Amino acid sequence: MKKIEAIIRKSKFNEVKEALHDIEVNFFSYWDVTGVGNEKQGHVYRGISYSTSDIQRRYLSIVVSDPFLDRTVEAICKSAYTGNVGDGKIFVSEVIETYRIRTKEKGPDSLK
Amino acid sequence: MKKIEAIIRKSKFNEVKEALHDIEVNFFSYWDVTGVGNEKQGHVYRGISYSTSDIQRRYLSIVVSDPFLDRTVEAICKSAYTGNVGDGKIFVSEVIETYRIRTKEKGPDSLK
Amino acid sequence: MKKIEAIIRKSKFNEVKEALHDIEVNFFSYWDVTGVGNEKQGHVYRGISYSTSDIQRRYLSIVVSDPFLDRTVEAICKSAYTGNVGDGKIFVSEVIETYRIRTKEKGPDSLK
Amino acid sequence: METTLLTVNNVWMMICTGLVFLMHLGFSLLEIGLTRQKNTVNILFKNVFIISIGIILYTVIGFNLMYPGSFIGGVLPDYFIDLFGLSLPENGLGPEYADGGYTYWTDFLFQAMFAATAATIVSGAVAERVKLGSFMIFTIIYVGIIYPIAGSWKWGAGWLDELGFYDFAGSTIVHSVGGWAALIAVWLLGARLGKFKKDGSVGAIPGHNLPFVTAGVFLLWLGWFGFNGGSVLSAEPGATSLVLVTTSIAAASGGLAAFVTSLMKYKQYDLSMFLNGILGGLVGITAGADMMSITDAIVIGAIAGVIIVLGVALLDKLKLDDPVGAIPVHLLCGIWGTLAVGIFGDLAGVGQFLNQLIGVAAVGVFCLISAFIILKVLKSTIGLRVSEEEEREGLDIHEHGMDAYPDFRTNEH
Amino acid sequence: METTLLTVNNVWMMICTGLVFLMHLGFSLLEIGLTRQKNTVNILFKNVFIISIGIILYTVIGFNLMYPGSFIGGVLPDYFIDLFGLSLPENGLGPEYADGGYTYWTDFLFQAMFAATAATIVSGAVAERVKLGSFMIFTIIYVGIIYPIAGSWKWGAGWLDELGFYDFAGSTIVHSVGGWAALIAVWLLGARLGKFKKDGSVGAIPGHNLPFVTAGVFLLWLGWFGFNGGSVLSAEPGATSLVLVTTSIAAASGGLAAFVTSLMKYKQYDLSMFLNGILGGLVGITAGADMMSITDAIVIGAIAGVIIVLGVALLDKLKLDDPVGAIPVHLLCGIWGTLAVGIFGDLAGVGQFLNQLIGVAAVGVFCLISAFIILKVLKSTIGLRVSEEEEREGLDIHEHGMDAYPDFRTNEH
Amino acid sequence: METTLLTVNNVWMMICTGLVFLMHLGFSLLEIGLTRQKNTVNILFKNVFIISIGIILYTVIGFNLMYPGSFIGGVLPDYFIDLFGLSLPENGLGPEYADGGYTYWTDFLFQAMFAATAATIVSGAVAERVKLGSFMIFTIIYVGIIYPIAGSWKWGAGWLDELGFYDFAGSTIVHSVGGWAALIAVWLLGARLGKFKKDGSVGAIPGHNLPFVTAGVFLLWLGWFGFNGGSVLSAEPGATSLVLVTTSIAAASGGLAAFVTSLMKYKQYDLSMFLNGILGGLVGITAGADMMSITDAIVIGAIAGVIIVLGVALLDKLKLDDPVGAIPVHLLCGIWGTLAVGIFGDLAGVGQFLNQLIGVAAVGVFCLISAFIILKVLKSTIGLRVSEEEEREGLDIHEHGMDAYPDFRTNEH
Ligand SMILES: Nc1ncnc2c1ncn2[C@@H]1O[C@H](COP(=O)(O)OP(=O)(O)O)[C@@H](O)[C@H]1O
Ligand SMILES: Nc1ncnc2c1ncn2[C@@H]1O[C@H](COP(=O)(O)OP(=O)(O)O)[C@@H](O)[C@H]1O
Ligand SMILES: Nc1ncnc2c1ncn2[C@@H]1O[C@H](COP(=O)(O)OP(=O)(O)O)[C@@H](O)[C@H]1O
Repeated sequence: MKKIEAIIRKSKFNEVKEALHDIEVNFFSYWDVTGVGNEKQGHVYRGISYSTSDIQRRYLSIVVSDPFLDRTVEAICKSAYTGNVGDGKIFVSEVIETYRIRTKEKGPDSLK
Repeated sequence: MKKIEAIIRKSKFNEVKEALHDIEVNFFSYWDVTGVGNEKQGHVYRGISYSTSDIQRRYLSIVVSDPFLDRTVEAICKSAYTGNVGDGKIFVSEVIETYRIRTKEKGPDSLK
Repeated sequence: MKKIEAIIRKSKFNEVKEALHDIEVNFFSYWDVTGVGNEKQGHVYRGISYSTSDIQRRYLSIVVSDPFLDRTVEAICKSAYTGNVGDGKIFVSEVIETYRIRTKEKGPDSLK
Repeated sequence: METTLLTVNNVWMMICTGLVFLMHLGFSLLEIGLTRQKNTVNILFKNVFIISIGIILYTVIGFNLMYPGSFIGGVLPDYFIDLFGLSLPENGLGPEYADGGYTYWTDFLFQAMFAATAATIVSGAVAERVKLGSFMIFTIIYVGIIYPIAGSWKWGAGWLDELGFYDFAGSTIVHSVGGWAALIAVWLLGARLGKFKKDGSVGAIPGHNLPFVTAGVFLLWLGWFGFNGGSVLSAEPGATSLVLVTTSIAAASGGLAAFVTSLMKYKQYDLSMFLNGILGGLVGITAGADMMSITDAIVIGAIAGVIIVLGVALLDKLKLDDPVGAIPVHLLCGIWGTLAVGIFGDLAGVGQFLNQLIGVAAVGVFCLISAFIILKVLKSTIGLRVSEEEEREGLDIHEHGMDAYPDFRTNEH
Repeated sequence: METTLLTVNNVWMMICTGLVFLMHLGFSLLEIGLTRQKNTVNILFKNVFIISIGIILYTVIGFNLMYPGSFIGGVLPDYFIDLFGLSLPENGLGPEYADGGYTYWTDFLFQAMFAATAATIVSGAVAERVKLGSFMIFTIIYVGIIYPIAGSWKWGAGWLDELGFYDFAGSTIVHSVGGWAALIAVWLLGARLGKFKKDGSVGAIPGHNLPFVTAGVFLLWLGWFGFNGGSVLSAEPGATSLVLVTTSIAAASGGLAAFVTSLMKYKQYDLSMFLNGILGGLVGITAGADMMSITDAIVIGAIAGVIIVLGVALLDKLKLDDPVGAIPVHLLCGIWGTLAVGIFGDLAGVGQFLNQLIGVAAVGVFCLISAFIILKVLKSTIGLRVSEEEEREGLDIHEHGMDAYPDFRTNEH
Repeated sequence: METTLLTVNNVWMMICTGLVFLMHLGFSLLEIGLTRQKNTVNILFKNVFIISIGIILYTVIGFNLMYPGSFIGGVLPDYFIDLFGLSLPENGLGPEYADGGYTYWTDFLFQAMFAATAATIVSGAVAERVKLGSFMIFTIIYVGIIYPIAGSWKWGAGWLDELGFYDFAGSTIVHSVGGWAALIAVWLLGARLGKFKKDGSVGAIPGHNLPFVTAGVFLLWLGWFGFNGGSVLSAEPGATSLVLVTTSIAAASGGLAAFVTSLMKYKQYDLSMFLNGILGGLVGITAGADMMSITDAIVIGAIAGVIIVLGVALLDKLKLDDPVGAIPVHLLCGIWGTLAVGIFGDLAGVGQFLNQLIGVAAVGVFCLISAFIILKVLKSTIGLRVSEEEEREGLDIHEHGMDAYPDFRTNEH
């Protein structure tokens, strides 16, 4: 099984969520993170204008069984795309084992 | 060493914490995430009732040395269990190296 | 590629950030977590004094290409160090694949 | 003697002025509380702007426009006699002025605080998507010109007043004037993204801070002591105290009625409805606060509370997106309260009811048309609505480069 | 002449009425601030309900019940003469009524605002675990019947009044009445989960918003200007201004004393104690605000402040869980303030002290018994306490299906 | 008759006292809103301490020190005649006292509320880095001794008063007194970490809660009704109502001017500047609120608004770190307002202008020196500033062991 971590624009979240549902990826967790990267954002406060590269982003953590991997990555890439700096990243890593607490199921079954 | 990521009900956190302490797992980090899954929650706002599958959950990240793996998973499974949809998941993955910043210790020692 | 997860003192974040920039690590994501560990913090509320081992910390997630690994770990260890209990931990794990959503770049290029 | 009585009256009127001013804080908290945190700075900015510009506009032109003394054809205030600025009249500070109810200065300030209210009502309805610039222009025209003209018809001793139309503290003259514009604005603007889904279902967009909403309503209730209590235009003990009683009772029964109705309708203890119900009761009693018996007040408030719950549902059906419920509260309950003067209390009667109807209709038509023209022109020139991206990411960061709560971790909706 | 004086007095009393109303916002902010965010909507709902139903109940029955004119056996108010609803008496608006201190309407509204307070005090003590429905029933009975009866004994010219018992603005008649019920309720309800650990240690459950707590206390302090200042029942310059001074000084010294005591006891600058101390000082001075010298006020306040700190600790020892400190503030300091009238100030003396004791005891017994009966019945029927799951996940989501702060990331406790 | 008028006047003055008290809540919200959440409890603690100790100090010594009746060498108040405590003078409650404008008690309490303000101003400027203990000591000395002495020069019928220096409600006597100390304190303390970067650039440290800032400013505006309105020292209808009008107009134009200036300067709709501009306008009009025409008020306010924007920028250039803008608002606009009395309005004239200059200078020198001595001594003994670690992690957790918002996830800055 694979863990897909995607860091996207908050404003793109709903589209990504729909895209995931369309390909039957209905289980995931997300939270908000601050991202440091190429994108800069202008601010002004009491006459001091400053630009920060610390931008709030949404972090998605999705564990899928291997056959789901590619289509999931694809779906995210499409739905999170704007073409401007700051679209974000996707990271894929290996997951050894998974459990569903409620049913004690292990492995791929626990992800269904 | 292994990284155990557990997504549990917020209301179960204290029990899980105690269960972990009982098996001498005294180091971990946690934060709150929004989970998308089977469970639904009913809301009403100004006459519009809606149900959401986005539910706040607690995310535990525990890095343990291999001998600790099984008992930790077990402890979580027991203490986080209610039997209702929404109990959550546990994911296990490999960790290559760990450091304790304070002592520069590496590997299993840094987890003691 | 490797994923470096560092859990540090919030008060040390700025130093760590600068240290990372100095070694050209300009991409990462961070968020705040609660850490359970050796460190204890004293509180008082309406006459009840209690000490908690649940301390707010900052969680950095940095994905780097292999050549960057060592110097990044080193930079963090140095800049996050105080010598007191609670300096935090660093965890390293393997990343199979990475994508930059904006450019569809894969692998190390997507991290540049 | 006389001067002492004037002093008392004037003290009371100054206090009421302060209380009406406080309503602007109440509105600000209510509006930000019922919307999302990403638009908070923008809404606060609008509210601070409204009260500031409102006072200046009323100084420069509004006050004279609203109390012109004479009319052209009985409709258009004859504002050719010193329209601009304030000039203290003979005896403006003595017992001769306004039957010793207050001084010229108090008169002005009390009315100035009222004026800004009209725009504040609109501000809530258009929240989270309106362009700041366009809204500011609208405010200037609407508060500076439209409100005073409408007001002059009644309080400026205009034709509605001669007709016998009764509106004690402004259910129509203030609240509906804002409400009608809100209706037009909401319609021209369109709904917020995600409010009405493709599948026809209605999306809920929860307000981000219910404590602020509650604090806002408490402050508005208190402010109404001044809004209605001050409309007695003196401290006459019997009238002022009766007005405070009817006002508070209507507020209470409005809230309870809304709470019970929504409990039956939605099986939920809905705090936001309870609070809106209180406001509904307050607006409802405003037109006849001095004419009603205790029982009348309870009934008028209760009906207003029901109107709120049904009104909110109705707007959703009509696909009109009013984030803070400004239209049910100020327009619907404003109309209800005005008509109620013809149904309950000392003035009740068919003739009065018809006069009330005429008043509601006349003001309605005038406000609808003028609001439509102003907003339509703005829409087809600089535009009324922010870009989709801006709406998604929040007006605070785009129009103000600021976060309302930079130290807090937030959820996006 | 006379009417002018009536007008002044009435203006003052109306302002005080508004200030007492404002106290309900103060209490709301205080209570949510000292509890966890997951129960915020629930607490706000209770407070909004209390003031609304309180006014209606007082209209329908409370006012007449509390000022019955005559008594049955000198104890039970003779409420057979027009008990229900308000009816304006002869001269109810003239100088003859209440020695020209205020009109009948002001009289009613001022008292109505007081009435709701009793239930608000309880609301804080039972927060975070009480069933909404049960609490609402309790409120209706307690505010509608118990409070007016107890009040009538003193302010309705009942037997306590004849006895010579003195309670200027209600340390006993208002605050203790609420406090006793809070005590019973806390005892019958049991503590919140996690407050008292198995290992016998006491858990801290920090309030979620200290700025709200502080704002609440500031508003309560200001409200007390009306609560005590209005209890002069006229605008008599000497009395009203003295009362405002003693009130403010007692508040200040109460706060400072609590802060110093907790600093010595716990080596911490505890803001929540400082604020509770201010409230303690205010409740403490309430019974004799018009009888005390400046020095008396400082001492009474200071002792009240110490009582707060020790009281909070005592409750923890007794395993009574009072999230907002309602019992130390309103019950303990209420008793202290009442007794203080026999120790300090113009009335000081053994005889007076005994009368004060009798008053405290009589009201205490009456409230304890009636509160016990009401709550016991509720407990053994529909139940007083929410389910453990609901308490864990918060009352907001379960009873209201709403979050107080949906846009913010929250920690659970 | 006379007593009735006294009653009216006294009612008005008591209300104004309450409004000035409310300003302390306004300041508290303003200060926490413009700073970071990790220091919120600390700032609230300071503000609650200031008002409490302020009242006690003013009772014990301040009031007599400020209104000494006689002077030693016309400069040092002759405080040897009963300096300590309050003692009700002959007729202190009758029409003879203060021309029947208010009673002795009202007099005291109104002035006491003023006194605390001076320290509150400083509290904002030194926020987020000052040691709590040191600040408390400073407050005690400054509010207890320095402020009353400076005040006595003018309001105690001292030499500045004889000179002809005019300061209606305290642009200099209150606001500058606080402002000068703020200036010294900011300079001795040094800037917050991260405010001025090594590379010479200026860092922005956004305030954590803009709704609180806005609420604070609304409350301050309202409070100013009492601050200026009460400074008429009676309810005289013409004067009080004029003062309320000029005050509100100056506030409005101050805000608008600041908003426009910052829009042109920074191309942003900066809410925090708009709000500071309102405060600037209020402070600016304070010295001559009763002497100005409508147009004067608009101009004075507008200039104050511009001063705010430029002043904030200037401080950054001078590397002085004033988190809440206390120096531009209270010092710069305080000076401006005082001088404006010599330029606009009924007193305008060269002679008056020079008197104003002398007053500004005299008070300035006196405050600068005394503040410098107090703070320098503190700095070289117990120290003024918290440790770097404490500043990083926040004063709340270190000095109070408490979080302001324990249930919320926070960002660190
Ligand atoms: N190596 C990385 N490790 C962790 N997070 C990263 C990394 N690179 C980018 N990110 C996240 O992705 C976000 C978008 O990246 P950014 O460089 O701003 O835009 P783009 O990916 O289009 O160049 C960043 O804000 C950061 O949160
Ligand atoms: N594949 C997944 N990846 C990440 N998080 C998941 C995944 N599956 C479930 N979760 C988390 O687990 C929570 C509980 O899962 P849910 O399906 O609601 O209940 P159950 O596990 O009992 O079926 C979800 O809210 C989500 O946060
Ligand atoms: N095994 C672990 N898994 C996850 N997080 C950990 C682990 N061990 C430590 N941490 C994090 O590191 C933080 C610091 O560790 P702590 O034991 O307090 O100090 P030290 O590392 O100096 O002994 C903890 O608060 C926790 O957030």
